[in-house]
Amino acid sequence: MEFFIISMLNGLSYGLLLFMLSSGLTLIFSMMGVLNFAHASFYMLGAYVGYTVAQFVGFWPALVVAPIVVGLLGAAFERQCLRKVHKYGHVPELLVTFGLSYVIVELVQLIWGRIAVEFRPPEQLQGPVFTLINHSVDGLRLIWGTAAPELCSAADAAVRVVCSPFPATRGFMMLVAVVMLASVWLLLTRTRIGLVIQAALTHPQAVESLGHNVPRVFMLVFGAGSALAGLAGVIGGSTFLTEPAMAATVGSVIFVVVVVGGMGSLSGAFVASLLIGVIQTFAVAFEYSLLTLFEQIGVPLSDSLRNNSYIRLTLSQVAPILPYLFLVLILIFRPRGLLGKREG
Amino acid sequence: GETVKMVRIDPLTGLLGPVGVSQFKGYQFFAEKFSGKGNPAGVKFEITAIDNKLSPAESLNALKAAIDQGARYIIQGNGSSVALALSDAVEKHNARNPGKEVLYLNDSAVDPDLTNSKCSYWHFRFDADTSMKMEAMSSFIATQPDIKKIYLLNQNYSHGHQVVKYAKETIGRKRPDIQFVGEDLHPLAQTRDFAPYIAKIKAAGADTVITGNWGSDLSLLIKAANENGYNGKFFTYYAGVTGTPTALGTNGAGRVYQIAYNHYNMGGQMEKWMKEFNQKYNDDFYTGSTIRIYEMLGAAMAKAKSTDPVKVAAAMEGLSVKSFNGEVQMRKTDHQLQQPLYMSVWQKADAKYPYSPEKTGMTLAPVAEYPNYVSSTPTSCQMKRPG
Amino acid sequence: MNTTTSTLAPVRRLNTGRWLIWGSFALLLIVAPHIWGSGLGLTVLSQMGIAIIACLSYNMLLGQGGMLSFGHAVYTGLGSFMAIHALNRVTEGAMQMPVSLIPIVGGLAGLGFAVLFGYVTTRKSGTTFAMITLGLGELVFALSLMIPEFFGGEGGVSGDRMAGEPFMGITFGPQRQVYYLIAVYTFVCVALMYAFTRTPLGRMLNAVRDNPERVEFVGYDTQKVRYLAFIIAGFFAGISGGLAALNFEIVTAEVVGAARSGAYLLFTFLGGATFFFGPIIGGVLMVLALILLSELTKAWLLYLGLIFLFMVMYAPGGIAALIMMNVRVAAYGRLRELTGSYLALFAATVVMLLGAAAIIEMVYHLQLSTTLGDELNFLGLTLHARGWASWIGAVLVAAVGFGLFELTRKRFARRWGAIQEDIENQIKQKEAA
Amino acid sequence: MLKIENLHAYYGKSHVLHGVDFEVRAGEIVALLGRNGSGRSTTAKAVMGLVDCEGSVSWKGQEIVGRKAYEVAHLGLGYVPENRDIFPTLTVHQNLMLGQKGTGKGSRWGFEDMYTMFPRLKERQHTEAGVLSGGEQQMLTLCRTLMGDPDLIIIDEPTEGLAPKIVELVAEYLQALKARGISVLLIEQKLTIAMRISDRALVMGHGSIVFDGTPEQLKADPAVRKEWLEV
Amino acid sequence: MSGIAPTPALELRDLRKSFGKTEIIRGVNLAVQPGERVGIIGPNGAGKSTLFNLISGRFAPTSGQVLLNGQRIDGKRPFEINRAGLSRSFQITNIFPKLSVFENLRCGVLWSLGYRYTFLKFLADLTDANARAEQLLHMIQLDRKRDVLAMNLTYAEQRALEIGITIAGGANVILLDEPTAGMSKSETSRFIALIKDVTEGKTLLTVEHDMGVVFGLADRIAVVVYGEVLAFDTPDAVRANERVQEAYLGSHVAEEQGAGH
Ligand SMILES: Nc1ncnc2c1ncn2[C@@H]1O[C@H](COP(=O)(O)OP(=O)(O)OP(=O)(O)O)[C@@H](O)[C@H]1O
Ligand SMILES: Nc1ncnc2c1ncn2[C@@H]1O[C@H](COP(=O)(O)OP(=O)(O)OP(=O)(O)O)[C@@H](O)[C@H]1O
Ligand SMILES: CC(C)C[C@H](N)C(=O)O
Ligand SMILES: [Mg+2]
Ligand SMILES: [Mg+2]
Repeated sequence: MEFFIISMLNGLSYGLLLFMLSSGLTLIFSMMGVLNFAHASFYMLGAYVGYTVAQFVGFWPALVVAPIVVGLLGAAFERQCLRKVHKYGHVPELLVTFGLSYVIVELVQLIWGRIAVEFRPPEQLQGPVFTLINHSVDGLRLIWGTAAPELCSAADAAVRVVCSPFPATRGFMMLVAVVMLASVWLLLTRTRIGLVIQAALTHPQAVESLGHNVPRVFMLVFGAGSALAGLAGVIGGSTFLTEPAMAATVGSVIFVVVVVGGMGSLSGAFVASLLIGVIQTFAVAFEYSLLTLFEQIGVPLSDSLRNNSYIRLTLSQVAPILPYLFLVLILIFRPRGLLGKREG
Repeated sequence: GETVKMVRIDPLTGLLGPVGVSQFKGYQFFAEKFSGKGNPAGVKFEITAIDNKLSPAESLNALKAAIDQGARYIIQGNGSSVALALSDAVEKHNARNPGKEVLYLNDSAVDPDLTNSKCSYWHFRFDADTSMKMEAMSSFIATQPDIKKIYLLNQNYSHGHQVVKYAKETIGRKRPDIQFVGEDLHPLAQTRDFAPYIAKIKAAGADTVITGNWGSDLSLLIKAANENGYNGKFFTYYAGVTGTPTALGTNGAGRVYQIAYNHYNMGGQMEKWMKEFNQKYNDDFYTGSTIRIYEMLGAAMAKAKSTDPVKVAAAMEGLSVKSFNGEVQMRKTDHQLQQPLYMSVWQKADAKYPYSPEKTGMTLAPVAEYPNYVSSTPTSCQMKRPG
Repeated sequence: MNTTTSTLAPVRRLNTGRWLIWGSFALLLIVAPHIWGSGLGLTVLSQMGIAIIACLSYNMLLGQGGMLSFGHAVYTGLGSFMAIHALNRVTEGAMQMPVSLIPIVGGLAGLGFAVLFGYVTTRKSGTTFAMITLGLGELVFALSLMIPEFFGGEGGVSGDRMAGEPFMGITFGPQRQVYYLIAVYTFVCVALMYAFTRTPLGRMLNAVRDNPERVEFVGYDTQKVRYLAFIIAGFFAGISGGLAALNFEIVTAEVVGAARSGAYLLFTFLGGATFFFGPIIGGVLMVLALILLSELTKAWLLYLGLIFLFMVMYAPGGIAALIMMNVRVAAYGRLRELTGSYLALFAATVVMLLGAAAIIEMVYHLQLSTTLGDELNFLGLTLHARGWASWIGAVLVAAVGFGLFELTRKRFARRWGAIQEDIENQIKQKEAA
Repeated sequence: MLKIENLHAYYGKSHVLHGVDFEVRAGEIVALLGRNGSGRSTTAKAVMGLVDCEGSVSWKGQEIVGRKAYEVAHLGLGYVPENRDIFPTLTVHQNLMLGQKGTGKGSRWGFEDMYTMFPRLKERQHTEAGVLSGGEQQMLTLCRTLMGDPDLIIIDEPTEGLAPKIVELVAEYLQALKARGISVLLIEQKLTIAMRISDRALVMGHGSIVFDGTPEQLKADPAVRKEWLEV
Repeated sequence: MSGIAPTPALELRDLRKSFGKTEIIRGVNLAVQPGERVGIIGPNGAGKSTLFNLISGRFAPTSGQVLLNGQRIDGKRPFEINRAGLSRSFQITNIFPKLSVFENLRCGVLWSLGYRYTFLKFLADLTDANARAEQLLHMIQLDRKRDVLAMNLTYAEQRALEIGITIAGGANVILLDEPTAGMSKSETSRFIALIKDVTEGKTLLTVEHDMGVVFGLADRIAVVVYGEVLAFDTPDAVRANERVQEAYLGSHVAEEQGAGH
């Protein structure tokens, strides 16, 4: 039970991390149609800028400053580069961001070095928010903060006690992800910006002649998306690792989230993130493979077949590639994505 | 004396870029130290590097470029995939271009295949392979009565697979009472979130984890263990690799062990070198193989009275030299260097073990030393010797 | 009527021109190894041939069919794997086949996998297609590390191309022989792929790219057109993979990786996806950039990124489009007027780039190779990364270069504009006539 | 109110308008006629700042050549493009919403005005505009521009694809606009309608104005009609 | 023609189509005889284009049947219907923008001449297809624009090309959706002549709002109002029909007519 709860929490919080990473991308992708390959690079920039700022003024101010800096950089990039290629269509847009991602990685390494920097979460976020104590006799208990060591050990060897702290960093991450969801949702539904951009994708001139400053809106949206990535970076970087490879490792999975959720659908991205987070976490927990499946349903297998790697691959081994499998299946059977309204 | 041109083919960019860059500095540093009077043959060592981006195909291009540049000695270390490709390519090159042979000196690719099923006469390994390290590691584990349940968590590629294989084999032999309560393979350098694995390890009741993980796969694992209240031990191969100390920080103090042929606090000449290196480059020197390569080459060239790779290779077979941790020998049958190994543990640097990598205030303190014979493992190598 | 059409299209004319082009292409393939004959030179040339086939096959999807694939390496890579397995069969004697035909095995494998995967991917178009290929690519790559039986694990699968009986003294041991094999394949494949663009299917593929909906109303099934093209592209991709297997004699998992797929996309685009010969330029550049650039400088990734940024921004049609624009100017006999501006522009660019590159090199030097002291060799010049003089010099050169560049660029743009206007007017007049 | 002098416009390098001069006065409906390709739509785009142009366009005494389209729109010029240019992924209501400037407060027009003008739109208000029939789309673009509360509205081929009855309706509404003091520059093919409702007719040929007068004068000038309108 | 009634070239039987809850086409019955020219008129949003979309396979009908020469084609994909001999044009120009005019036409020709998906023959060697494309080029009077990219044509030229592609495949039943929309009077009359010319002997259905065009072109006129056929009769009878006047034509039609021709 406690394993289930912890796994569920892990899954949800990982899912929320994915959402945090991809919310900015969803924003940019759904509104501007730009597949921003440099999104993860902005995430990384957020982490590094956050790291530097935090050294001078502490973590909390950095949490505000870094996203702003990254947002401004994003806006500047939109203005100087992306805007120039917008008229050539989506492939050049994508390639420009591709080029940018190379440049950012190199610049980051020039400025901050090629190895990880030590970016720690603040005091307040170190340690657990709460601890789950599973006592084989007394059952399950929840204690806020750290559990005293004596609670986690039993004098009697027959009694098994397991303490599972839930890290505050993860809790904070979840909180921020939810705030992001709310703010992007407000931006999309409470303002006309979304409409302006959607309209401008097909008929930019018509939108302009209705009195909307389309280039500026594009710039703002791209800046906002980058800022969201930057915010995710400060949190992700301090919770996990701040290193030059951090962009590459999350690069493609966030596309999966956006696409699986349904292009242009914020709620879809949210659902997809949670789903992928939970699926992946629980997949790790299972040792099932085709082999065990065959054995359970009683299919006789030859020895050579038994040693076949495909058959022996367990669910937990393939867990990290499940998102891609999920992506391919979703697109084949439901090209609009989970909650999307139309095909790409 | 003569100039010996060597080229190191290794990643200078990407995931293992920092490791390659740092190691290359070591080569340059020691090329100076070992040139001229520094070696018995009196030759001058000259080394350059080519970035292979951790790609086997690129490494083969690099090999061609190196040969074009007149290099007859190729050095490589990071990535067993590259090592296997290079070993194969060197073998072919030497067969097809008699008189233009090149030697391949491997400083850290640890796939046992390189000195077993896929061994080559032209390949020499200076690191200890996975099986040797596991021999030593299991000997240490055998002395730890509180270890009862082990979990194997590894990267899903050959290095990880081999750690699993040898762990089961050697520990099963030395401590048959130990239970393997779980086994997991995860993809290389993809996993951000190790919390599910930690949950699983805890649920399995493991008191110890053996992992061949390196880079972020290692540091994130330890971090997740810390945060999620897992207090067991970790036996690792690569806690000291560039970048990992910083990423580890104080996480895992006292319970992360590393098995290697050296550690940060070797004392003696090594201590002086490391200090000098640190001052010069603001970086840590930890790839002791570098030193062994220069020592071995110098001795072999003196013995062969030539820098011709064919003669040097012959001279190097079975050659012993006195190195920073005693005598080491290049075993003739498989070209695997036989050497002592050390078990060390990640902890706060103190007066006794003062060397602190990457200004972390932490260090790897030795807890056990294993002489050559302990770590030596048998080989199935049947190499084709020239002539 | 005939006169008007032929003047309207001054470029397409006469078959002698075509013979000339293909003849010089063949000649170039034949003499190249005599010009660049070193070991590295030969491998670089060989890989150019391989990359040319791969990029052209990729462009069947991107440029001609409007299919943005993020997973083309799956087909080149699986072709490589099948080819190397076939080669090993031949070595073992389990299969009789001349080594020179191994690439065809790769081609058939590419075709086979394209039949399989293409069936699901080509049912969709646009972003959906792109994302499915991305997902499939990641899947195949991830599986390649998990299934050592076929992919050989981390070490990959190696082979020996000197298998079977030598034919007329050709053992394929020496790189030069492999190069000529690749050259023959390259020539034939390029010719075949060019021919494809002139067939009904090739044309309908363009139509599908432009307007899939309308295609359905002229009797064609768009999905089938895409699917068939995908299969054919898979075949050529596989051949390229098979050649790579022979060239390297080892195939590792990276050949199906996303980085490889990305490289095909980037360089095809850089070469120019809108013209048939664009990807040929792209393939050549790909090999140059990935092999030579990284040997030249440690900052190669930065340069590569910057090149992309600027190319996409200022020459979105790729290099081929730049060439064709100048060909058009030349066809109207106006290129002469531009030579002066071009020279000035070129000189200014060189100065600017020199300055900028010197700065970049010094920065990298400071970070990466402190060993050799602060001196670095930059194109035969000794710079001091810690010396004021070098920095000031580099900045000065870059600044002056930039100033000159802006000046000459403006002048050039004016001239260029004027000429284009003239040409447009000429065309209009002809149309009106 | 709108005064155009010696206006030249270019698409890339091709020169399309060769010095256009005319004026639209307050509360006037001016028809801009001409054959296909004579440059009428280009004139509209040039005024709105959607193509490269030289020369002078003054609006309420202010020079607006070189201004961005959104600035021009905020000065009170409305433009209904010829290709309809509805926003296909947005609903009818959202399309109208985008026509508003700011929150739409203080505008002479609201959603209800539009829906009473074309009840058909009200029925379809939550439908994606992309699936509307050709005619419905035409109504929508007109309304969308009106929502922005312009003082002068440039309409490019408003009756294209509209059923005869609706064409009548549009004609009536244009007159109603005029009655409210809004000027109209009407680009039209349907001569009858144009002649009937406009105060002045301009005829364009090869990128410049070749006739400027009242509809009656145009009717009386068969040479112009023959040469430039081919009727 | 013999005594028995000929099979209609195109027949609609109780055709219905709903989008969501709204039923747009509400039971349409129509039979068009071979060689007949039918004009379709009706208020905006009545469902004329939708009807075309149902016939040509762009949408599948909710219920009802479509028969082409007696064969059922409802629910089939557009390309199948096209191969069966029905071709259509679009209200909003729908051509291949990055191909030359000639290539546009040739794309329309290929399937009907049996070249299908072949990649073993050169286009240049397909003498029949090329001749047909040249002929079409001449018919739609775009000879001079042969090698111009379609996207660079003027509006009227694009409309002509649209028709050209539609008739290229030699289909016997042709549907034209507002072919003359956006054209000036002179262009329009030139265009009607062109349409008459190129569809000689074929069955033609045309949606039009320009009464001049409809009355000039059609043998019979179908009036579609709110998804139903209100009348299907000769032009004169339709013009006289009061319900049609009320629903569609309005008061000024007569005047418009006079001015037009
Ligand atoms: N985007 C464009 N690029 C290049 N030339 C164009 C473009 N749009 C229009 N033209 C050309 O400019 C000229 C004037 O076009 P414009 O659209 O202003 O004519 P118009 O009088 O509105 O005709 P129509 O009745 O076809 O709408 C035409 O010759 C046309 O070919
Ligand atoms: N895919 C769809 N989803 C929902 N409603 C649709 C769809 N397609 C068409 N409609 C609706 O069906 C109605 C009929 O449209 P259609 O295009 O057939 O009209 P039409 O008779 O051609 O009119 P017009 O003369 O204005 O072109 C319109 O109200 C339109 O909004
Ligand atoms: C340097 C190490 C982290 C790499 C390791 N030697 C390997 O085989 O991959
Ligand atoms: Mg117009
Ligand atoms: Mg319609």
